[in-house]
Amino acid sequence: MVSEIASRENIVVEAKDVDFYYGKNQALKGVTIQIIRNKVTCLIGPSGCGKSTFLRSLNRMNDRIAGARHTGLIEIDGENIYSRKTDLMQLRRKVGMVFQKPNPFPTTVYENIAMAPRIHYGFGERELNEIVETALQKAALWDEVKDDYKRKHALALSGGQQQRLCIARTLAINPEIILMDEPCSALDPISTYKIEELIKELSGDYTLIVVTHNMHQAGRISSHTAFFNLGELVEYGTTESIFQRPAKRETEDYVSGRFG
Amino acid sequence: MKRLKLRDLPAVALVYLSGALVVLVIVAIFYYLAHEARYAFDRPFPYGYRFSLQSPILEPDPYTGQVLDDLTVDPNATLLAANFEGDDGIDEKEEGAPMATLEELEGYHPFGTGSAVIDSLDDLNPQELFRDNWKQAKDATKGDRFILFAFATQEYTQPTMKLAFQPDAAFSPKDCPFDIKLRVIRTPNGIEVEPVEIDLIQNPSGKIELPTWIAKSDEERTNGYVFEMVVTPKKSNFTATIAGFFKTDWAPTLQYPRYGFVPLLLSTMLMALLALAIAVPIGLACSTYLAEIAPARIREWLKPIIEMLASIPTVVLGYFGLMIVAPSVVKVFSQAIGMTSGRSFLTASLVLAFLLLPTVISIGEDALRAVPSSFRDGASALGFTAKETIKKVVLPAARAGVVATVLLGFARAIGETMIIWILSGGTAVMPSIDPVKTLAGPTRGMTDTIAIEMGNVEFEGPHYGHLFMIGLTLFLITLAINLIGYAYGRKRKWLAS
Amino acid sequence: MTSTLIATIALAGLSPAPAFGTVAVKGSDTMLILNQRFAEAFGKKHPGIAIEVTGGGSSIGINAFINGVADICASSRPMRKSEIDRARSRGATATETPIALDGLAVIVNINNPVTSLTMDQLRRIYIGQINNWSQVGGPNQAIVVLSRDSNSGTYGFFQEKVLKNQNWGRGVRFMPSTAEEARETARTPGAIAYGGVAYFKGRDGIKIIGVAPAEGKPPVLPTEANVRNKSYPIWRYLYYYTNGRPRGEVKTFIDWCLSPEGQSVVEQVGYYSLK
Amino acid sequence: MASVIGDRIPSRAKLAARDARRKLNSRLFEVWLWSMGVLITLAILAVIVTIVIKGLPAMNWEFLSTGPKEGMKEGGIWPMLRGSILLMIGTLLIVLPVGVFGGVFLAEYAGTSRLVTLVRACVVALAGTPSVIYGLFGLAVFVLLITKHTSLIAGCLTLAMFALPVIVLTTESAIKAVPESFVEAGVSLGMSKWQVIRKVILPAALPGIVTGLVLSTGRAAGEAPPILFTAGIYYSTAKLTFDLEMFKKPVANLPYHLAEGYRQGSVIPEKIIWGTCLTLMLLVLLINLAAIIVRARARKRQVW
Repeated sequence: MVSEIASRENIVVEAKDVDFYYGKNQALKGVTIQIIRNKVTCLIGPSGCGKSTFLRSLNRMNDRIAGARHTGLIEIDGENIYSRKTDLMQLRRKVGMVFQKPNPFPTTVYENIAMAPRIHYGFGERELNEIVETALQKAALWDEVKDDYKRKHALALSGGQQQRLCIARTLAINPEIILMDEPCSALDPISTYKIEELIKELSGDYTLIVVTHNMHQAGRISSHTAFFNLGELVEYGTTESIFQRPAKRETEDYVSGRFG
Repeated sequence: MKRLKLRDLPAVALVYLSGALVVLVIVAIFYYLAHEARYAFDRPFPYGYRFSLQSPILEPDPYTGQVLDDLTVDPNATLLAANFEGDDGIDEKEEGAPMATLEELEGYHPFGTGSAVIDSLDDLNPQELFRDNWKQAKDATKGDRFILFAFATQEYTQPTMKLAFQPDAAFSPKDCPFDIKLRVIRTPNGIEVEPVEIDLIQNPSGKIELPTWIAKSDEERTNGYVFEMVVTPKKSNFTATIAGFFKTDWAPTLQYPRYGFVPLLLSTMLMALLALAIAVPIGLACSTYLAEIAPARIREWLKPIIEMLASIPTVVLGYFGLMIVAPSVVKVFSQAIGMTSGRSFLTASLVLAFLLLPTVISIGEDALRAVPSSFRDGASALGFTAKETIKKVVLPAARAGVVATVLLGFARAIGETMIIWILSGGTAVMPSIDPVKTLAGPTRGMTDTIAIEMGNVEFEGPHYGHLFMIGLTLFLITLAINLIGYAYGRKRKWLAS
Repeated sequence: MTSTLIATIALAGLSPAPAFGTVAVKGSDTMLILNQRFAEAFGKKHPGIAIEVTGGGSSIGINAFINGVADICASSRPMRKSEIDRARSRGATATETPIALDGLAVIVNINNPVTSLTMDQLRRIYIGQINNWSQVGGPNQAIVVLSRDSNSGTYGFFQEKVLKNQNWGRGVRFMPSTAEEARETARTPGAIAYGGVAYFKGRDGIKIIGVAPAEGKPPVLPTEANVRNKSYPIWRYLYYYTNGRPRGEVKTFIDWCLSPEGQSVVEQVGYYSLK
Repeated sequence: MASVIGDRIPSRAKLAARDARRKLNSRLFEVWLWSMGVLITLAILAVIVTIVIKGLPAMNWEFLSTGPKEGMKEGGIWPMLRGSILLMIGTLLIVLPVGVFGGVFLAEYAGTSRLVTLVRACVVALAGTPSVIYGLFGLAVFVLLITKHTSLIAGCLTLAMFALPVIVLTTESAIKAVPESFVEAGVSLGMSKWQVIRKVILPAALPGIVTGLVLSTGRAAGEAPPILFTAGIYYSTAKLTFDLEMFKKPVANLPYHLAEGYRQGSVIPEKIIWGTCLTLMLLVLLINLAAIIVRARARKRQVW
């Protein structure tokens, strides 16, 4: 499907014929996709097209919804994440997630980041201090909170800062893949810009899969783009090819703003 | 929208009237509780001392065979008292008995005492000398003066005699808002004693040694030693009543009633706290289960059952506690903490805890449900287990709601009447420092005191007023707790962003 | 709202006196059972006159009487002077009719060797000065002191008559009923309790002890004869108070209560009839 | 790869052991929560079943339909049951207009000033005020000040006071739950504010209001302290009548009978007391059941 797809070790996520149902509603229809390591992949499409459902099935967040079920295969690093042997804890350590609305925990900035590594790895305070600092730096939040991040309540931060805090929180559990579900939709343009810059910076070290309804954003940040419509993966390829030379009529209509 | 049509005026007026009525109810409750509580301040403060002459060498009384060191049982003691009604506690027949004549004392008792309520010795009327004297309420608050006469009869042979005095058994001088002094104002001819003045509040009981003086005829009875007991108020009735209210002795049926409500307050609070300590962990665990873990189907079954408990009338629950819980509590704890009766602090608290469960569970569940699911999503995406999500994220986020739950549960517990009435054992005592004693022993709280005693008070009297004072206090306490709980319940920190 | 208005109008229209043909008996909890039995038996005989019985306590009855809303106030204690004065100031002349005689028996556990106490010992036990049976000639055993609760007139009477108005001791447990006292005494070896003598006759596990009026005097048991001749020290009358001499239905009722038929009810309930 | 954690990460084996421990821990925690839920449910069921078992032997038609006999040792509890029902109806009639209109006032007319917030907070606090306080108030005002006599009407007024705050609050929240779109529809038709309330808001909020009314009256019917000093009577040979006179007289009722039964423990046999307990519990439960049915039916109809 994607011509540039190189050797197999570059593929980090592979989905084959994934159908997804919420009760009787089918949300995904036969989605097959291969996502490339350490790149930014954007999932675009009109609302209700299944892009968020697909994203959330990559770390099995959909498990929490009653009546949700799926068929097909999703593999990460060649391992079926829906197999009986899959350890959810391990999966979520590997696949981090950032949500549409910033959702820092109601505690200090420091605690927000330190909580997960402490729980997962049992680090002591000295190690946590370093991790929190590195995570804040990586999330480009360090300069803004370095004076009082141990005391400052996370909910006292601005929306954009909160979202970067959520990214830092995710970085602190050492993920390989970071899922982002419309991370900028609740933010103002300046904050959005900062998050986009951050995404670009992170892309060398992490595989980022970003759901967005903003096509320009997809164009700015991603190397690959997948276009979903009505639960189907319509087209997938390099961002450049999707935007410049869409193979399908639907895609062309969408990216040129004729529907959606 | 059109604000108002003339046609609607009556209905809208009715709406405003009802709103005003609701506000009025709040004011009225406060006003009328306070209004009735004012009767507590009509309280005449009673006091009373007994006086009797004794030989320095005490011998058994020839009449009763008792050694009369306790003037309460000395039939010859004179009582000077004010502000009580009815039986003076010595002997009903002696009420208002005239001062004993020498003839009456002959062969029976070698001393005589008597009293008069006069301002000056010149006003003395030999017809109005009494054994005991007491005054009624209103004069006593202005200050009183009693004159006391003391003499020996010719049967007495010792060179000295002692005037013994002690406060009436039911009267506690240290609680008394008066200054009470005893002085010698006249000594018989030829006898000189050091001027005696005794502060009866500081030294409520004691003896004064005096050279013997013998009255030879009935006329001479008043010529011997003359004392006066002077009573002057030192605190206003208001401060004294308030001070009395905050004492630790609740004994309203005494001749000299004491209205210290601290034991009731403390018992209520401690019972409520124990009940909370049992109900909150269990109840919160249950509400966490319902809010966080239970599948919808199970929740649909459990919730009505728990609501059913909330609808069992408390008097039924109290009776259940008495017939079913109390005997088993005795069985379980009789060895361990020496419990003899099921009517105890522990039983009352246990049943109270049971009563609190639905309150704690339903408010607790609401508090947990109010935590946005985005927090749970966040925790879940970070790979937290259910326990970690609840303990590290959901419960801390719901802290204000949990505090509100505890507060509202507390208010409910201290306001409960029937369960405590039926199960507490009804004894108004300060909780003991020894927890075992407190748990196994009987107790009594504020609510049941109101319910039990309102049946036996004189309406619009001091006891009635004090019950309303308790009611007012209870009202203010629960009001404050509920208001704070309400404020906490509305607090949602995460909404700040 | 309208119903509130109706309620207010209804309230305003309330005459305080009960309706024709009704006798309201109010007051003492001690006498509640007696009053109820009276009402039930009297109702069969005189179906035209309705008797309403309310408890609550002697003071509630006295207060209702003072306010003129009870036809008969049942009281297990004589009215206080201040209450009589207050009633008079509102136009009611309290008239006292003794209706029954009551003797309070003192009971202990059946295995307790103590057979009698003096009034003074009893007082000291209840005020907490004596707390071991060995102090009154019994075994070395702690005394578990039981009393009626303060709702009952018996409580007030006992406090006045025996405790000489002193306060109850710290460990006294207050029981809601005489039956409860008896049950508790039967299962607690060191217990002591008091109550209407009739409640204790023929009950297992307890025994009635004699009471000596004073030190050195012989103890007296609360037999019918001893209570009637007042040699047993803890006795009292139970009273009905009416406004002036009983008239009309009230008179019919009180006369019936004092008749042999009424007095047999008194015996049935467990008090002593006024012979 | 420049990870945040870098080389500090524990070995796979250690991590797996840690994960296993956490999972077990969480599982145990869930089991604990579950067992608390089960424990409470069982305890509640045990209490209810005990009361039913103890009360059933006394239960029969005669018990419910006749008065006490033989010095309260035999016979039934009809006067008490009737008294409780009368108290409940009277309470409902008094509290209905004031409570509902009061709720309308708070929801629609009072605005959002600080004073109103305070009033609302006070109403909430009143809803949590001990019932014995209402008993005291009823004694001071309805008995001593107004009627000088304990009576059915004094009891109803006291219980109405007790039930009022809850009804005001449930009415208010039922009204606030009516979607704004309904109101807008009404407004667009040119209705006045009161017309909108009467024709649109109140019908839509009715199930919520009725539920609140029924629940709080049911609760009031089971409370003993408010009627202890205001309405209770132990026994009467008077014929039961339904007229205005009835309101002036005190009534026998179930909670009072139980309180007396407890006090006069030696007189009323246990069997009758348990029967009375069961009757009172069933009365309140039936009322609650009615409320639940109203709520359930209304939910089915409501589509928003």
